[in-house]
Amino acid sequence: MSTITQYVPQAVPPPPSEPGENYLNAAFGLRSWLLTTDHKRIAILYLVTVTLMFFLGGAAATLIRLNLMTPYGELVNADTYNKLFTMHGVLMVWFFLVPVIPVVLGNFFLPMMIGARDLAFPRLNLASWYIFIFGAAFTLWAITVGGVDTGWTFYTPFSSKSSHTNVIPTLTGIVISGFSSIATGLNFVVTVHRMRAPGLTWGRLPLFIWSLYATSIILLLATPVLAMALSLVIIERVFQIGIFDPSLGGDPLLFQHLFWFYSHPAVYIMVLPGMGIVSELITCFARKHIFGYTFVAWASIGIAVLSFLVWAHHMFVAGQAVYSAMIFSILSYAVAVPSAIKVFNWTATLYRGSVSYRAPLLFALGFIGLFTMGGMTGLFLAALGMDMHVHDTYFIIAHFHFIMVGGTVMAYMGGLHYWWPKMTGRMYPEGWSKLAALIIFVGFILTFLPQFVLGYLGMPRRYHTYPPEFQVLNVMSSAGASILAVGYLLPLVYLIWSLGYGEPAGPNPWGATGLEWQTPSPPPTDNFVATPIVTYGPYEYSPLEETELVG
Amino acid sequence: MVAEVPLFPEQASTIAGRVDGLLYFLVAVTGSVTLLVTVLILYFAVKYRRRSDGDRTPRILGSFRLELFWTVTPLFFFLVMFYWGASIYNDVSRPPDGAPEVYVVGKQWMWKIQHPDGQREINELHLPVGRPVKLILTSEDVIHDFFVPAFRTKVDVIPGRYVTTWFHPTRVGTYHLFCSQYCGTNHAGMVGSVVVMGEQDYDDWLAGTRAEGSLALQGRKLFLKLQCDTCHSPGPHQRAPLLENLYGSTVHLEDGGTVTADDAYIRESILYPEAKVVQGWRPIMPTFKGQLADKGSELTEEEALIQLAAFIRTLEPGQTPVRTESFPAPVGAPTRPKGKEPASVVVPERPPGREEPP
Amino acid sequence: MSAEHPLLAHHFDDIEQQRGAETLGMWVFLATEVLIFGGLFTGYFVYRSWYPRDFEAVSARLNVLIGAVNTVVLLTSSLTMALSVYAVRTGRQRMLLHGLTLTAVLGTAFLVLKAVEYYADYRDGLVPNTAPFDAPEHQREWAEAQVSPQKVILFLMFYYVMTGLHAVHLTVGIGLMAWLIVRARGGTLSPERYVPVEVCGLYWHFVDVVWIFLLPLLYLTGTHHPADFTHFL
Amino acid sequence: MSERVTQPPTYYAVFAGLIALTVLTVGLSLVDLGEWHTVVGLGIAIAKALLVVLFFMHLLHSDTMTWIAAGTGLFWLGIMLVLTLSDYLTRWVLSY
Repeated sequence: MSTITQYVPQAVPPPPSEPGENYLNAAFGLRSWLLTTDHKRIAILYLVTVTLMFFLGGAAATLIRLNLMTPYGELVNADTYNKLFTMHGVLMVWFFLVPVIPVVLGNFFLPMMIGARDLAFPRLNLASWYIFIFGAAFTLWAITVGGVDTGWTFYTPFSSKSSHTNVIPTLTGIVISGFSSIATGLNFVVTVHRMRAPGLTWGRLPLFIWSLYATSIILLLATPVLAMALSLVIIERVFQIGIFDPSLGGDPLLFQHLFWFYSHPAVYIMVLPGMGIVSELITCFARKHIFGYTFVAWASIGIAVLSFLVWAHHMFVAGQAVYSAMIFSILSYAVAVPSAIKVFNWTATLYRGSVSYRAPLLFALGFIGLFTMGGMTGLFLAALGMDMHVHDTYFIIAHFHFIMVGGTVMAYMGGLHYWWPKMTGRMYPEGWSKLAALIIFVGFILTFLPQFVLGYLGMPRRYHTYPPEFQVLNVMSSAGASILAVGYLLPLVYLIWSLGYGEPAGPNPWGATGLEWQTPSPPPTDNFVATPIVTYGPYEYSPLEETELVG
Repeated sequence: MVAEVPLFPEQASTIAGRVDGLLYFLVAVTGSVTLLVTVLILYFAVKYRRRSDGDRTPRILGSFRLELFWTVTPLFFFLVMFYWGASIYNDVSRPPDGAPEVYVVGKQWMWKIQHPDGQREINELHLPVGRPVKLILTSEDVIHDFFVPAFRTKVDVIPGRYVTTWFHPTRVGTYHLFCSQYCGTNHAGMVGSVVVMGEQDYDDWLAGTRAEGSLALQGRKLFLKLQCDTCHSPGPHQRAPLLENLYGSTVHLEDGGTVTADDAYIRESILYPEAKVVQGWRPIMPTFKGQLADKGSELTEEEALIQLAAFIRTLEPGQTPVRTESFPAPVGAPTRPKGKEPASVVVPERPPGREEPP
Repeated sequence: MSAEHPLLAHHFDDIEQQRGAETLGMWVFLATEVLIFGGLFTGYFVYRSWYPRDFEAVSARLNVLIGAVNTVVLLTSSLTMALSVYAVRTGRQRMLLHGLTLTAVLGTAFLVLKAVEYYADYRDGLVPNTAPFDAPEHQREWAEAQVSPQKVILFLMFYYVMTGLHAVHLTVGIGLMAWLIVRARGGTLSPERYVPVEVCGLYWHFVDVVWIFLLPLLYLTGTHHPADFTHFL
Repeated sequence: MSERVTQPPTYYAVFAGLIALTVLTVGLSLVDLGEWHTVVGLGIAIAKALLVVLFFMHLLHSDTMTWIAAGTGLFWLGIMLVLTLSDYLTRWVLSY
């Protein structure tokens, strides 16, 4: 490893310096925000946009759960219900889960954690926000003027021939937001390659940066294929030529191949940054070096590469060839190994650490628990025999919500609570945040565990009505969803409250070792007075002489 | 009230037992590992909680052997899971030979089911217990999915193509039938039931249900109504290959390729005649796409194709129906009782380009 | 390299880091472009594996002459682009200006030839859902070649989307050339500040490489059918 | 970035090669090669693409990071093509 100059974690963080000149009070007025090229301000712009999208998607989810309280779908009629779950899917996937951690926490902290003053292409960074807003405007306009009822998967020939809702504006909006993802991915890859501080070798990069780098690889290589697949559907709707239309010689499965070539790597775009955050939180709050740094770092890259080989496990029953289904099944098991490595390494990191129960750690432990269950049920779906039964049922809904909501959103909450003092210079109330973590965890378990049982019973997804005997489990799930909604509203309240009334947080409230903690909170526009020279690895919480190489 | 809350679906087919076996194995393996991880985390979090801010922790960087262990062990379990799942999938994708075939046509928001003996049902499928049945499915418009939770199998029904699946019901009862691929407004309404009956009850049901002639007979009427016999029958004016003994045989094509004459080939040749032209014949057949459906008897295009295919399948040498009058027979009028040899028909020697069926 | 270089953007440590970033940025962007076209190529190969004969029959009808001439035009424009990069790095301002203008002119020539070809296709009944396409003599042509009209439309769709997307990329390339010409005339391009020309050159050459693959896949698939290959001259 | 500046004669030579290959591919397409048409056509196209990428785009003497960026795009295209065609080419092998 590297020659290590001793970094003794300060026992008590230094008294918070009075807020001097920082990126927030460097300039005022709307122009300074809307034309900024400072990666920190762009991150705040994204934070506001993405949070709005999250609550819009959440509103759709609440209506869906309310409608499913009774088996006869009495809240909304079938068409509205179809539009609701499509809106929930489109908004949550493309306008919240895919962008959230890279554009909010990644934009803000990637340059700071590698000792750079800004991303490689600041203007491109601002352009990516405007492209994102433009895409979101298209999609929201399509939803307000009548919605779209194809499901977020837009399967042809339904989306290209028989759906008469505004499919084209929604698809345009998503393709445009795809270019925003490509721009962010490009920015991150070039920044990590070209702008690390002197001495910061790849072996000393924080794991959050490794996971953002892996996510950017997927963003760059998967999103173009989505743009092409959705554009072909637009072309087919406009010109009535049968690319995917079987009566004109096309094949609906080709759309599914192109769509899932993006959409499976996309689920790793959503969860990988969350894994990076959890690696930061576990090490900081257990005050201990990560267990197996190289394995955890290269597991992210492994996931990024292997995630491109597995997409057709979404099409096992869709009529693909038996042999190709078997190839994809065995590859799907290969992609599960790096995730397993990460979970075991996090658990081993806690061993003989000094664990402090702060809010971010509660979110991180919640992530590990729920992500493990989500990943394990993924193994069910990779088995051909099992997927035959549970495909397109509520088992699948529970599986991906365990990973998306239990994993990504929980990790995002953890990261937000971990870096909030650095972003705003204010501490949030400790008690309320721990309560929020608990409520979210309990609400989540109550919402999605019953859905595994519903799934195996065979209740299909996207059903406006269902057989009466499934009602009790659905009511349980809807009850859990209301607790979950409360859990998500709490942070919105006390985080905004902390902006005004939170007591000022010093440069390093958690005693963490990252480069970003060696700047005042909130940091100045140029992050570092002079580019820092890095001489030690990322998680040096223990003094040198205590080194024990286990086994 | 609680007693009525089902927590586990009934097992009503041979496959169901095997899928449940795989479920128990998966739950056991993943459950124990998840439990282990959770217990370890909680134990470490409590045992090594922070007592004072100045706690000193050991600098453990990792251990290669431990990493190797939790890379290889999961891989081993994954391979077992893969093999178990793949073997079930393998059996489901190979229907037993000789199982009776039921045709299913998915149409936006209903299932139209046709039994070989002519019974037609909507959203209902009656099956005899203990006897495997093979389903040949297609869709009229968008992708649907024929899903019977009690049989633990589903198959996406794709327009423009035949897909097949099979069941071997083992328990009498009425089970849910769902459409589990989103297909539009009434996707949730496209449900029905599969009724598995005892041997005797099934035969009574078969006899009791009104069926205007078997699938093949309806195909024969359609064959005459569409005047296919003007070209596809022996005699001086024959301008198209005879369809006798066609089903299952290997057909030599004009461009040198060969194809097995199955349902898909017959369906494609009716809709796109120029796609696979038989060797030695000219591509003069017009497409019948769009002309098969008959609003009167709510016969959809896919059902007409199924009936024609069923009829062609039963054609033995010399049985091509001979038109006894110049104007087309009205629908339903028997032109000639099946099986009796008309005196005037001469059995031609084998036309070029066709081998004996395998 | 002096740390404080006149062109150094505030967030780069030195000019070497900035140049490395810009060219790497373009190469990574080109990787995403490869995948946008990749989606189309996948669809093309899938349907070609299903309908080889139909694709060859329709491809034989395309105007290979214009296709070949266009390839030469685009290759020449790549040459002039490469020479422009040489010119800017060795400080030959006049040669740079000529090179860039020639590249832009050749690009426009390509687009003009493409428009001519599209019109010729329209007249030959190769544009689906248009009057000439549905004209009886063209329909008979397809029937004779034992090709079903749906498969014809499928190939033509790929033909128009692939060449159309390529033309859009070429138009963006010509726009970049115009921007470079303005900067060159303004004298801001020098051996010190050559990266913009290098980066636009990478993009231009990529658009040329895409055309290099479109030629055999779209135009030359069916030319070996002497019987119905009437379109060469 | 490469300090070496490629001289015009190299460009002219590469250009001549490209034109020759274009003439070759169009010429070969007129001859009836049967099955081999696609392979020959793509082979020549790959050769031309390599010429452009290595010389015109100066990949020949660029640093390894640029090589990796160029290679990734192609490798991922290869993944998509191979695995998608694996489904299409084997779909009718097991049809009953």
